[in-house]
Amino acid sequence: MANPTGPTGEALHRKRPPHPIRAYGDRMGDGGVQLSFTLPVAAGGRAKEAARRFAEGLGLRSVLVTAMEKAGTEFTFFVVYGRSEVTLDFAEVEVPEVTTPEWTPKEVNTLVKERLGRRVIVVGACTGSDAHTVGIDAILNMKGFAGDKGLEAYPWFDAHNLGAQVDNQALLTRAREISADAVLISQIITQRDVHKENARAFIELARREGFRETLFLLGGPRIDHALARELGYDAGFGPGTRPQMVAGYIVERLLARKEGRP
Amino acid sequence: MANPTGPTGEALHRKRPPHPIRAYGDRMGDGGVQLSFTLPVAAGGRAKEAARRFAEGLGLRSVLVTAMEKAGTEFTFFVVYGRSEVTLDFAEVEVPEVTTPEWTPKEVNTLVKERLGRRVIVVGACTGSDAHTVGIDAILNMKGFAGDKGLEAYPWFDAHNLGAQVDNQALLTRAREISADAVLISQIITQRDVHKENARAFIELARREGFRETLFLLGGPRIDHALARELGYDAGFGPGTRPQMVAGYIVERLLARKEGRP
Amino acid sequence: MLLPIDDAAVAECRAHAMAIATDVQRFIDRHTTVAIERTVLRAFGVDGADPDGVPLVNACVERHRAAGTLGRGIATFLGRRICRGATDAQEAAEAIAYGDELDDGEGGPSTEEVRRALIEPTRRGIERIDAARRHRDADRARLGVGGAPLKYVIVATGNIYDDADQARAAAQAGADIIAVIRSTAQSLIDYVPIGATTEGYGGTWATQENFRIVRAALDDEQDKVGRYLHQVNYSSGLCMPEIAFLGAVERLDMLLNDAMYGILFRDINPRRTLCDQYFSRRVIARAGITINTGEDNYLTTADAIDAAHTVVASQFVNEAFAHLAGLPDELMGLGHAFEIDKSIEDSFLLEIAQAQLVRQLFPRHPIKWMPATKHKSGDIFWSHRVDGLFDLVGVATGQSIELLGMMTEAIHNPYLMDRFIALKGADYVFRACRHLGEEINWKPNGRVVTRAQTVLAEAQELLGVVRAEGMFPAIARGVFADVKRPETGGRGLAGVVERATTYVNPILDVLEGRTP
Amino acid sequence: MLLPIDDAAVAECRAHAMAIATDVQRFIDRHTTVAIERTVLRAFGVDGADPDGVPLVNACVERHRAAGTLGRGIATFLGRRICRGATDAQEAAEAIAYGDELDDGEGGPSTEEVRRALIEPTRRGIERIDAARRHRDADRARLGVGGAPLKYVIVATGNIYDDADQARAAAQAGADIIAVIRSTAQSLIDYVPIGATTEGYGGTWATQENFRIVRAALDDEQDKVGRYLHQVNYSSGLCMPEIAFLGAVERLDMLLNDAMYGILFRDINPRRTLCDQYFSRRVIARAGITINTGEDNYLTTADAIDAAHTVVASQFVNEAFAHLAGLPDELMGLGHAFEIDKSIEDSFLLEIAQAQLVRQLFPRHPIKWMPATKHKSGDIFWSHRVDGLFDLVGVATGQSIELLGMMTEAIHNPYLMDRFIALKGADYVFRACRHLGEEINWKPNGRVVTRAQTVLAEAQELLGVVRAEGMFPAIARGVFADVKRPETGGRGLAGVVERATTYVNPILDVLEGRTP
Ligand code: B12
Ligand code: B12
Ligand SMILES: Cc1ncc(COP(=O)(O)O)c(C=O)c1O
Ligand SMILES: Cc1ncc(COP(=O)(O)O)c(C=O)c1O
Repeated sequence: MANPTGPTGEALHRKRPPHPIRAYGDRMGDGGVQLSFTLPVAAGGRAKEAARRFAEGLGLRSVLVTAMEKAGTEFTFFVVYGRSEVTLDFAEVEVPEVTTPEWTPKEVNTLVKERLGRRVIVVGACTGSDAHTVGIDAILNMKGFAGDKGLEAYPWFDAHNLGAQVDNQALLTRAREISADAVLISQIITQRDVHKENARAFIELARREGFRETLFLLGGPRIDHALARELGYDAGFGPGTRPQMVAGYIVERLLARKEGRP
Repeated sequence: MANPTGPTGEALHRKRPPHPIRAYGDRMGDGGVQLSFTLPVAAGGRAKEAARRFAEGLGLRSVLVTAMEKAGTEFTFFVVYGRSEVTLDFAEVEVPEVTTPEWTPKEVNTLVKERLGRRVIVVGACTGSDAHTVGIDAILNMKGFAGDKGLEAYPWFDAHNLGAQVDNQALLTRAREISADAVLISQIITQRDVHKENARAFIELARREGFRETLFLLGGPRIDHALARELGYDAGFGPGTRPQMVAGYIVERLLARKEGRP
Repeated sequence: MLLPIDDAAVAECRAHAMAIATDVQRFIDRHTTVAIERTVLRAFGVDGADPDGVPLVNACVERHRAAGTLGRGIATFLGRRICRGATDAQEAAEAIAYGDELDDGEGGPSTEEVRRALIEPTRRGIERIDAARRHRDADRARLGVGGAPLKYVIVATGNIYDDADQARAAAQAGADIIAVIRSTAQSLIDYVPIGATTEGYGGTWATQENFRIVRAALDDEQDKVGRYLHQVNYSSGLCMPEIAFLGAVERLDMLLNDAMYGILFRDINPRRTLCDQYFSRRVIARAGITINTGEDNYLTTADAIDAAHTVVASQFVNEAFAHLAGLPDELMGLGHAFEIDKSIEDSFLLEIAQAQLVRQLFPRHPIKWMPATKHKSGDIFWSHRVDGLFDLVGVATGQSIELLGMMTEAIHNPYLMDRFIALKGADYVFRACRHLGEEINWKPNGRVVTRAQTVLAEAQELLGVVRAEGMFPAIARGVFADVKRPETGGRGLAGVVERATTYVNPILDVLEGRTP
Repeated sequence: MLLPIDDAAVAECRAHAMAIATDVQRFIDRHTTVAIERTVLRAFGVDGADPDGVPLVNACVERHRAAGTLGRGIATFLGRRICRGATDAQEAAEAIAYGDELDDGEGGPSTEEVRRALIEPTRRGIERIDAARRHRDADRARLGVGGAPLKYVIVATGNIYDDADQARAAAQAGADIIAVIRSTAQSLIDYVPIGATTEGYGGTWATQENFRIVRAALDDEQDKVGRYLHQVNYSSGLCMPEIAFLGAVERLDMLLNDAMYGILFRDINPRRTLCDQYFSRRVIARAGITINTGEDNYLTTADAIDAAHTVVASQFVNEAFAHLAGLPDELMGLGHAFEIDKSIEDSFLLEIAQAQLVRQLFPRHPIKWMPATKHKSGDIFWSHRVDGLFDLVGVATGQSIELLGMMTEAIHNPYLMDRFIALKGADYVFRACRHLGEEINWKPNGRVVTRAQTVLAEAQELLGVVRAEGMFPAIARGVFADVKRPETGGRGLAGVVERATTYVNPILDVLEGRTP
């Protein structure tokens, strides 16, 4: 069984040798990319030329407008191929990633029982006007996700799922009532950044209400750890998250705190 | 019956009111575009971040990496959406376009008979190592294209189709032998710009060999009038060209010359 | 294509479903709701809002609800005001809403007088529905309707003017049906906003003015494209009957209309929305609008293989509800979907079995065939391919209304180009496979036949169980969509009011075929 | 899926085809070609080139051709040099090519002595083929082969090292078969280039070293992915038998091998390439390589509906040619394609009919199913959808080898991502429709059945006509692919040489089953 050690937040920036990369079409370094878009003009020779210039405006060279389709009297749809000259140094690309211990549910339960000595209390909801519960259900409910049971199924967890369209205030009130160790928030609808606004508003409210110790986890198809951190959460979880990862993360954090690790 | 008048080459640059346009995703001006590409790195958090930065390198904002797929151990395929800030003034977009008179085959024949008074002689081929004859056949052969008969079917045309893989020199020799009014060249293969090189070489050879009067037409799926002009041809014809358009163009040019029009 | 299906099993399903629905209908017939009463006011021509945007119909109804007198029907009070001298319904309603005193219903005029006073407003209200229907019928007869499956796409910019532009573009690209998706959570608000709107999340507000704007665009466009263009909006939610009425008079062609959707996916109180649904469907039947039901949604929360029979069972119940509300089969766009996990072997066979089963069980119904949504991914190329097989099943099994899949389903509300790509793709598949359905006989006792028979048998069994326990308890224990909704939970229960013996509702009288 | 097909008609097609092929075979048996003779030298172990890159085998053969003595077989002259003291074939060949004097074949040693001198070189040459075959068989047995349809993709970067990288990536993404497309117009050059190459147009040069590089990459990769990986290259063209031999010893799994392709699409002389084809197929049969024929190409120049029967007729003839060259059915990857104009109603039904017909006519043959190419467009989304239906037909009709369609077919040689997208899409369709074929019975006398029967009847009639007129005249009058090729036109006729009565070719003797 792995030992809960080391930092769980951002990976450390290690020094790597330079590693320049470009897009790969058919040969290393050719920069080949595909693009599609609509321009609000009628199809025709000038529209096609506009599409070409548009692609050049994005820095593409050897632009090939391979399709020009009338999508409406005043809208034209284009498919374009071109070569980009953008070169990145992959060695410098670094992202904060959540480190989730690779513990089985059984290991998690044993750890909680033996090292924490009390049940872990979590509460989750899909907040705001968002009614997409499938994601939070996958994490919290018995049924789980892709064959991996949800936190409800863990004997040493006490999991509360408030469901959809839950008000930020209502969620916090409930978290206080049950003395939750972790609050899990799911945000699926992202149009015009509604997820960010709502998620940020929740944290502000929590700070105002004096929440200090509670772990705040954010999840959803457009969430990643970096964004969650930016919005003030402890961790973020994106598509494909399995309940096990979440359980592991929470327990690791609680143990670290209890045992005075960072 | 329309009269063969006016300039047939580049359309005149008319002054238009400014007309700024951006890509249209879901709302006017939002700049929404779709992009896909491969980066030569293994899939993972850093690869995804690299994809995001790559898209930013193309000037996109609100970048969403919607798919990251392992296309090989060291290749990752991405689908990305983002907003581009490129704005074009559509009023300034101008392209040279071939003006092809809207004459029916019957009208073309009558014009040749009555105003030229002799048969028009054309010779065509798919040149270089290119063996794609379907395009040139569509223009020259009886069968034609999309229900529109080829030049062979015109009583007042004398059409020679030399087929595929024809050497530039051989084509010119033949053109001289039959005193061709127009030479039609098809170029389909475009890898590493082989079509441009070969097409340009043909014109250089023709100039060296003293061809002055003959019309040179270039066609193919990646040819447009602008490119053909650039390569030294009288006109260029792209995808969807119908034989009628070609016949009309040639006759209009011959009449113009005979009648001293530009 | 025909699957061998046991007629007796089908008949038993229908019998169970009618028993289930009739049981609920007894509840419905004893109750009214704030939304129903607001609809009555709208039918009488009451319109407008106070400076805060609270619609007059809400103010009226709320006042009587708070006073505990709504059980007599808002028509009672409106009629009384007219008898007492209000020049028209609007003035009467204003008096009810903003007047100093609230009529307690005691004393004259007599019910007889009240009823008489309402005859003309009732006639005019119904005539607005009938006129809209005649208008639509004439347009359809003149222009003709596209071939089946009809191509249905959504627009959802949030701005009604962008929606109208995109609706036109979609029509130009081949769409037959344009649905304007509502702003997220509009179904949870207990009033209908007013006027043209340009800000919405994930969709555009459903308002009478917005309906008009889109209809005008389609009226204009349909002459150009030479085929009738349909407009769709959503009525499920707390304002179901009101939106149905607004849709009826604004010539909407289809309405998403399903209490079960509201209960399961919006946590709307079951009693409330089932009452609302009944009244809304009476309006819809009169208007000749096609309903779209939402069984397809069950497969987003429940597994599409395990829960396939719950979709079929629910369709039978929904059919029974619709029959009880006077809707003919020809207006029932029962919903189902291509939602099986795409990684499963032979998923295509299971999808075909389900699609063909539903087609055969509901042969005269304009079945609404929904695309894959949950098992889509951000890989648009893969998703587009999934939609290709979906289109093939749609045309091969002869679905009536096909909501085209979008390759960006897992990403965003469709871009204009996404819709174009979907329409062009569907055109190809529909044409290339035009007569595929006629060509195929399924292997007897093969995978497809067996699957269809199994689903039907499971549906039959489930309907028997639900009939025994009752619809409300079944919903409460999570039979549908794996979602549990108790009879007295959810939003809007306070808006359900028992009808008094003196309940007056002349609009309902006409819709139910009585002389008011 | 089975279509009712008239066995008698099929038998008659085969009889016609065998008569047609036998007639041509009489010509073949009386001739040899420069390419055949070069192959003989290669089999004897002759290798290398002069400083200008002219291969030694070319120099040898050309010298005797120019001298008019090639009709005795290059083996005669090689054997004579060995008898006269050359230490091995290589030295003998160098003497032939660069020696001051050219042997005119007069005087000793005797034919008997020559033959004896060649026994050991012949044995070693054949053993190289046999050893490669054993190696391949062992690898296939150890690793197993992917399920049908096998997923076939092309790589064509021009640079063999990029090709190898992309071949690996394709295998990781699910490909079973990797074809390295040849550089444009390699088929027209009358020698095989040497060494690893990094510059090609539209493809990569076919060289022995390039075959090795890709095979090594696949050998390495197949252990990681846990299934056997196939390599394909092209032998049609002026070097057909030589490439067949190089492919045989380098363990290629499939070779595009079709004289008709060279004649119609490359304007190679019919006599020349039919002779070459025969010898190449003898080598291929010995090597256990699967041929891929090119009838699919006919539908790029001729219409896929009108000319469907020409594909079938040509397949029967190709089968007969292959049988005459000793190839078993199990090695005949006859080609056909999904090339019907996509704008035609019911095109999908016609495609299914054709695919299933071909499947049934050639039941043991590893049929090669080609995607739409001509009716693709630069709209990659639309093209990708077309490929989805293509994949469906492929799995439903049980095609053996499926060349995956590329959404960028109308644009460029596939990008790495295009291949990935195609493989992922095919995986979905193959899995989702795994047993679809088993489930379907076609409506008797329906569109599909009628179409298949019509195509077969037309093919039968055409074969009768071609039998009467002869294959060369039929090709000359444009029966196939709408392309006319006269018997004495095209490239390479000068390389055809009548065999002398004293013709010696011990390699052919072994391949034809005689003791050399
Ligand atoms: C199912 C679904 C619905 C169902 C929801 C049922 C339900 N009870 O959840 C119904 C049919 C009701 C529905 C309705 C609507 N939907 Co919807 N829906 C979807 C759909 C098809 C699938 C979502 C899903 O279930 N995914 C599966 C789950 C398992 O994945 P997940 O949510 O990403 O969760 C995983 C991870 O992200 C993570 N995770 C998620 N949350 C959390 C939280 C924590 C703490 C952690 C640790 C992890 C975690 O773990 C999960 C397991 O790995 C998507 C399209 C799609 N394919 O994505 C559209 C989609 C999300 N819906 C959309 C819209 C617009 C709506 C509506 C607003 C439409 C309308 N105007 O009417 C309505 C209203 C709903 C509302 N107010 O929220 C849009 C959102 C657009 C956007 N980007 O903003 C989408 C993308 C469709 C589209 N292209 O338009 N929808
Ligand atoms: C048919 C075809 C073939 C046939 C050709 C048969 C024949 N006799 O023509 C065969 C099977 C032989 C073939 C072989 C090869 N092909 Co090819 N082929 C195609 C295919 C599928 C269709 C081309 C076609 O017929 N289009 C239909 C005609 C009507 O359209 P068109 O040519 O554009 O012509 C129209 C206009 O452009 C215009 N026009 C054209 N020429 C002219 C000339 C004049 C004067 C005028 C006025 C107008 C005009 O009018 C026509 C009617 O509107 C394309 C893919 C595609 N879908 O485009 C690949 C394609 C062109 N082939 C390709 C390749 C690489 C090859 C090979 C080199 C592959 C190989 N390495 O083995 C070989 C070798 C051929 C060679 N040396 O040239 C590539 C080219 C890549 C590139 N961009 O360079 C393509 C794009 C496929 C791909 N994605 O890889 N091919
Ligand atoms: C029957 C039905 N009603 C309504 C809706 C949408 O409702 P809302 O506007 O509440 O999101 C749907 C969406 O799928 C539906 O299926
Ligand atoms: C049978 C056959 N041989 C060869 C080729 C390719 O030959 P080349 O290298 O001459 O282009 C093809 C291409 O389609 C083919 O079908």
